[in-house]
Amino acid sequence: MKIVKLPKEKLAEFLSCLRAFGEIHAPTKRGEKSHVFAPLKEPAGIELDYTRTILPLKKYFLPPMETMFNFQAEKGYETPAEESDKKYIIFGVHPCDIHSLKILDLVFGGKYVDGHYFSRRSKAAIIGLDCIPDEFCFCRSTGTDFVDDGFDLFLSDIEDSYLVRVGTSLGDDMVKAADTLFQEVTVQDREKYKKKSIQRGQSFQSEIQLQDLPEIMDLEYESQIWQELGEECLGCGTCSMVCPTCYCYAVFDELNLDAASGQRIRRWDSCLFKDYALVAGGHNFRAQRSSRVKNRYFHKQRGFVSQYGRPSCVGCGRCKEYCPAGVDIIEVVNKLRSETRV
Amino acid sequence: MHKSIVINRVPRVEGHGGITVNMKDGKVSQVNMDIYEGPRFFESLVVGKTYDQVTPILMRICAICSAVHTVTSLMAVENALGIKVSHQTRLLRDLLIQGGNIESHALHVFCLALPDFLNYPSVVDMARDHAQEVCTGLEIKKLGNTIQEVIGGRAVHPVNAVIGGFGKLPAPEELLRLKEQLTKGLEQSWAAVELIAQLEIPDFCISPNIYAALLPNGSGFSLLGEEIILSTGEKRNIRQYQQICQEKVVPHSHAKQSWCNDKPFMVGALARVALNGDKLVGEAKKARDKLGLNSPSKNILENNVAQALELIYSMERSLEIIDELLDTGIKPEPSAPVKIRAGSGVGAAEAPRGTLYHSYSFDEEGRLTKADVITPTAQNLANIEKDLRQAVENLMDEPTESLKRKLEMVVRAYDPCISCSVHLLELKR
Amino acid sequence: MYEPQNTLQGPSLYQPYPARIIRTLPQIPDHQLFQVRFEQEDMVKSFTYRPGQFLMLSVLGTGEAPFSISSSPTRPGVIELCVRQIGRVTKALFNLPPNALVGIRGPYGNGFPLEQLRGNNLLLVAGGLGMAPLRSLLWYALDNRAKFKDVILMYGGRNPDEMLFKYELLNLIDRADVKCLLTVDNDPEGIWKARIGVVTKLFDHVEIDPENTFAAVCGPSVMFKFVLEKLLQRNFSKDRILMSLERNMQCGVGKCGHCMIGYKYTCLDGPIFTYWDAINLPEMI
Amino acid sequence: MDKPKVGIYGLTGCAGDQLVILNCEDELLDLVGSLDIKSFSMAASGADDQCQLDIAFVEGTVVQPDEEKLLKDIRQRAKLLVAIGTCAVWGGVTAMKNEVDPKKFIEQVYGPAGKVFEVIPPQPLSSFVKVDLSLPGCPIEKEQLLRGVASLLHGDLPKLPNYAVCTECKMAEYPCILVEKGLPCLGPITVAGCGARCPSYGLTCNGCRGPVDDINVASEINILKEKGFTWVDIQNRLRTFAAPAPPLNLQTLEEAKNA
Ligand SMILES: Cc1cc2nc3c(=O)[nH]c(=O)nc-3n(C[C@H](O)[C@H](O)[C@H](O)COP(=O)(O)OP(=O)(O)OC[C@H]3O[C@@H](n4cnc5c(N)ncnc54)[C@H](O)[C@@H]3O)c2cc1C
Ligand code: SF4
Ligand code: SF4
Ligand code: SF4
Repeated sequence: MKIVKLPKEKLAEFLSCLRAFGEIHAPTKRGEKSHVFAPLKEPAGIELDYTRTILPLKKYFLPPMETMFNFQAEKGYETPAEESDKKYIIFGVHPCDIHSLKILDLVFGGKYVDGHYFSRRSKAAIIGLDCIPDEFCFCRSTGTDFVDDGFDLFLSDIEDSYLVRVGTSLGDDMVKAADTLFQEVTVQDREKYKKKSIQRGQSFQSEIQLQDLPEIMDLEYESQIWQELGEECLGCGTCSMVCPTCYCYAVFDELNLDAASGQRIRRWDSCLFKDYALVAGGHNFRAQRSSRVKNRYFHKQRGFVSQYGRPSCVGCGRCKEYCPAGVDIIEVVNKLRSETRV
Repeated sequence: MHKSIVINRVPRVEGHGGITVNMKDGKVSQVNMDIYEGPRFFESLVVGKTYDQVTPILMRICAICSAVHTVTSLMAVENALGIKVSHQTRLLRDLLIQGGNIESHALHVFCLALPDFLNYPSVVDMARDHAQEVCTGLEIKKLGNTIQEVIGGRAVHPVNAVIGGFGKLPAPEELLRLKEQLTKGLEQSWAAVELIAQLEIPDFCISPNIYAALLPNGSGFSLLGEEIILSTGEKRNIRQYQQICQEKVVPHSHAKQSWCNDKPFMVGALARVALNGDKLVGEAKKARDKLGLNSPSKNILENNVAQALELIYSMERSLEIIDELLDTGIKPEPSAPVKIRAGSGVGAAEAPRGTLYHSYSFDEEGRLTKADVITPTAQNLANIEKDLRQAVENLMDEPTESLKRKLEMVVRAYDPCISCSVHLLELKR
Repeated sequence: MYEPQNTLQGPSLYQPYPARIIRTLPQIPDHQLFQVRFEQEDMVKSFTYRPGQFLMLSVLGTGEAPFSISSSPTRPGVIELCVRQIGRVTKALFNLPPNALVGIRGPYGNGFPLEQLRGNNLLLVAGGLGMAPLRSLLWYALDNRAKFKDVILMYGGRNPDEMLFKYELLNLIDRADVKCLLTVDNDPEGIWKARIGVVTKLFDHVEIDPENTFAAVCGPSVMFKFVLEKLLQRNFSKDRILMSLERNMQCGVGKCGHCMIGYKYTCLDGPIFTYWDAINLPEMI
Repeated sequence: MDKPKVGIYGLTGCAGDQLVILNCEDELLDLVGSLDIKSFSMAASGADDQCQLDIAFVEGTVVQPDEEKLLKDIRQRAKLLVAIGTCAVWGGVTAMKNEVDPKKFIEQVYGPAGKVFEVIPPQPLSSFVKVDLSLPGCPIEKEQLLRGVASLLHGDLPKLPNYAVCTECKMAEYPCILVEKGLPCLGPITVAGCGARCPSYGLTCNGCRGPVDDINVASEINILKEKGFTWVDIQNRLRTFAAPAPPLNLQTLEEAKNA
């Protein structure tokens, strides 16, 4: 893999060169402590030492609410004219979020390819950035703290510079377009990089034990723990919204006032919602909140493994940080484990 | 000759009110403005609530005036707890209530009163022949709502105005957009003024009024002030509002009436223009001259004319506020801090329909012990009855249907807000 | 025999194709058979499916819902859907004027494993609306009669007025190439000429060789329970019992998540599951 | 198709929901064009109070026997009855102290000999008649109203969100008021539809839309307790807009607190 070096003081200049490749979206501040990915107006607004954004990257490719079709009486459903071909660059994406995109690619690809997702996906370049974990991160234990692919460029902080890994030919073009800003990587740089990597590896405070987890999920399907969790959980759906690999959605038609035309919309949904598994006639396959919370964990750690050969949790820590009730995935898993051991 | 006239429900006013007129020996023996709206006991609902919960509840007294209820309520809380707000906050609050004034007046002038003057049962019927005017009216109304949305966070029951300041401050781009719309709105309001200047205002209800309004804080016309003035020359601090509004319970109504020294009085646009009209400047002054509101009017139907004039004033004032905010730049300031203590306070502001008072007392835990809210419509009720009597006396020979319609016009001229007036019934006597 | 399936896929996977309801045939209270035909001629010809598959039907402005295809691919041109009116979409469907435009996409789901069924006896057991997917398999088998050994249909309704496809099925009674056993739970008016009693009683009237038979079961969950008992008593192996499951579906193609049961998607891995699959799924019924 | 006959009525309330209808300035003329409005006293004279209606929109709560009568009459005449606003759906602010008999309030004001108004504790419409559709909100949301009307014109009942304000809050990526600011937000138990309006201004959701289905009030109480609120304040906060809703019943809350 091609690796180059970008001195930090050149970052602003690099960002302005990048504008030729599309609109730049980068972590910016929202509220007192939170961050979001948003269009970058000026380089100074960028917040590179963020830990996580409220919403992950899925918002770009599977927007919270999207018009899939317009419809009109006697015409039927028609895909709206292609939104602009505008390209964009998402700058400063952490490894866990890059992994989550790889997972969503699996879901939206396969035998049935979701063109809505992939057409947006193809318009966005991903520039990764390494990070320092906080108390909520556990991506090391999910194996998603590092990425080999899934980015166009990936920046690693080595004190006064970034080590830049070039992942795609587009990434290479970006580097070339700002040729004068980049330098060769020296032996010292490599040493610094390794040192930083080790430091980073040691700074994780949380971990989840994935080994045998699918099996434990099966064993503990009837565990009392789910009941207790159901009593804590508010069913508010926050965890699903902020989760980078929760992809469920609902589809419905929305009418204009003429009652003859309108839009077919898809909107994020969550298995935590009461109506999620409701079928006509009123039967609800998951009427209890406890069975709904269980479903979320079961799907991430058990169902997804059967379907795609890996769990879908990437250890970003969002669900834990944002849950108003303080439900903590690691605690849940540990409890399940201890039940099994007893 | 009529024996009695009963209008069960006056349409095109907010809330449920009726009119009963009884005659005896060819003379009017009794005129009642009956209020059927269900009582909601607002003042007792808030007893025991913490200081921060009072405003969100009491703004729900009325939807049309929710912005000014909110601001007045916040001022009363702040007054009681000794909280000082910044100049920027005061400006934004002023802007918020100007938005409310624009919305309310546009709704009333174009959708409720104009159909009266032009002889249509509703604005929808009027739209058939006067589409242009109706669209203009709706656009102006929408502008009032837009201001309330941008500053207050919602057109009805604002959420963004809180104790000590605002949840989120408007962005300069938002203010610039408002400015653009207001510039257009001002032009459109002139069209309304032209239209109304041409109307012949019927004269079946001429009768002298005592007017009351707040004395503007500064040199100009304003909807905010610390003192109450009357056309009788009397003057009081707002903390003494009860000396002006002496409340009476009347048996035919769910609302209490306000009397001042045993005389009914009038509050609202007409009163403001009568008392403070000389303070108008700029376009508003021109409009005043054009509309012939240079001297206190005795014709209550001219209240609608005064409302049209105030549309111009509110647009101009909004522009002025926005310019000041843009000039100095919006300062990202947090809400003023709150120190809980026992205390009492009064807030007052000119609502679209007249002076509004909120008065609260809190205990040392910041819980409300007593609330008193006096709405403009409650103050006007006695005056409405006075004017109805005048109209009936002038129109004795009129056929019933037409008489009824004219009595409705009198009531509508006040733009009464009935659910507002029936918030009350305090626990203590 | 089984033609390779070609699921429609236009500019968007989810785009419904315009189709018309060319006829509606009232069946029993709240149930109608809708005959639907694509607007585009080439699609009328090319659209094919497996018995047991379903499609997503859109009523413009109301929404989309999954329905089993009740007709057989051996009779192309018109697609038949047997629908019960129960909620928003189905109500809107019932209220459509004649010849109304609807949207269709599909077919989706696995359908019955025809390759495996070939050369075996078929035992179709249906109750109520469960006849909808089984009717497709029934006619498929009858139209490809040589490919199957005995074909047995057991169908039960609550009473004679609540038998779906009543006349069509009554006509089968006299046919030699199919054993058609019909029953009603009760017959208050005394007009029913066939059997009376629950479906499971029909098992007393047939000899079944479980080694060489596949059973396809579809109906309300109480019926499921009793039929399964019977089949297991008769030594059916669990993977020779096929059933069609129902879940909430928003996409039909394994994306929206709603129909997931444990680690299977009803829309991709089903809706036809073997009994063995099904007992391994949490929250199966 | 004939235009559906529509009546718009206000019982006791602030008229905010009727005002929202009038606030649809851009759509108002289309709206009145596609409906045959038989009664809308706030906006028009000449109501027809006898005719059969396709849809009746009713705002406000029932606090007087006359209103109960009117409501039942409207129900009789209307094919569909739509409750608009939190007052109609849940009782609204007026109902927050409905455990106190309003006759007491009245007696205290007028004395036993005075005129006695007949007043009943404020109740949602559904306590008296069947409600076909409930549009909550204090006031209702314009967008939801227009979409709802479109659906009704189409012959369907609209699908309304049945999830919490939190969901909309996170979809719009607002920082969490509970988690980030530690303020007592009611987002987790309030039904969505407002686009998380208050959190978007950095303020707590006060629950003006009423509870979402299947709320976990015990967990919300726990959260508020942890933030240091007294039991009285927690009850006050929870019971501001929808006190008559079963999950916010005083007794239910008491049980939830001890759970
Ligand atoms: C594979 C499959 C085959 C089916 N075949 C038939 C059939 O042949 N005939 C028939 O009458 N019915 C069939 N159903 C059931 C049919 O899909 C529901 O009756 C229908 O979705 C009800 O929609 P509604 O809008 O009228 O009901 P509502 O209760 O108003 O539905 C609301 C929403 O929930 C979802 N939903 C509700 N119930 C179901 C459900 N049971 N399955 C999936 N989604 C649901 C839908 O997306 C719908 O938009 C089948 C279901 C599945 C999964
Ligand atoms: S964020 Fe927490 S409370 Fe909300 S649904 Fe998820 S687990 Fe439950
Ligand atoms: S701020 Fe309130 S509404 Fe938003 S996520 Fe947090 S608790 Fe929910
Ligand atoms: S956030 Fe809560 S209080 Fe604010 S508008 Fe929405 S429901 Fe009402």
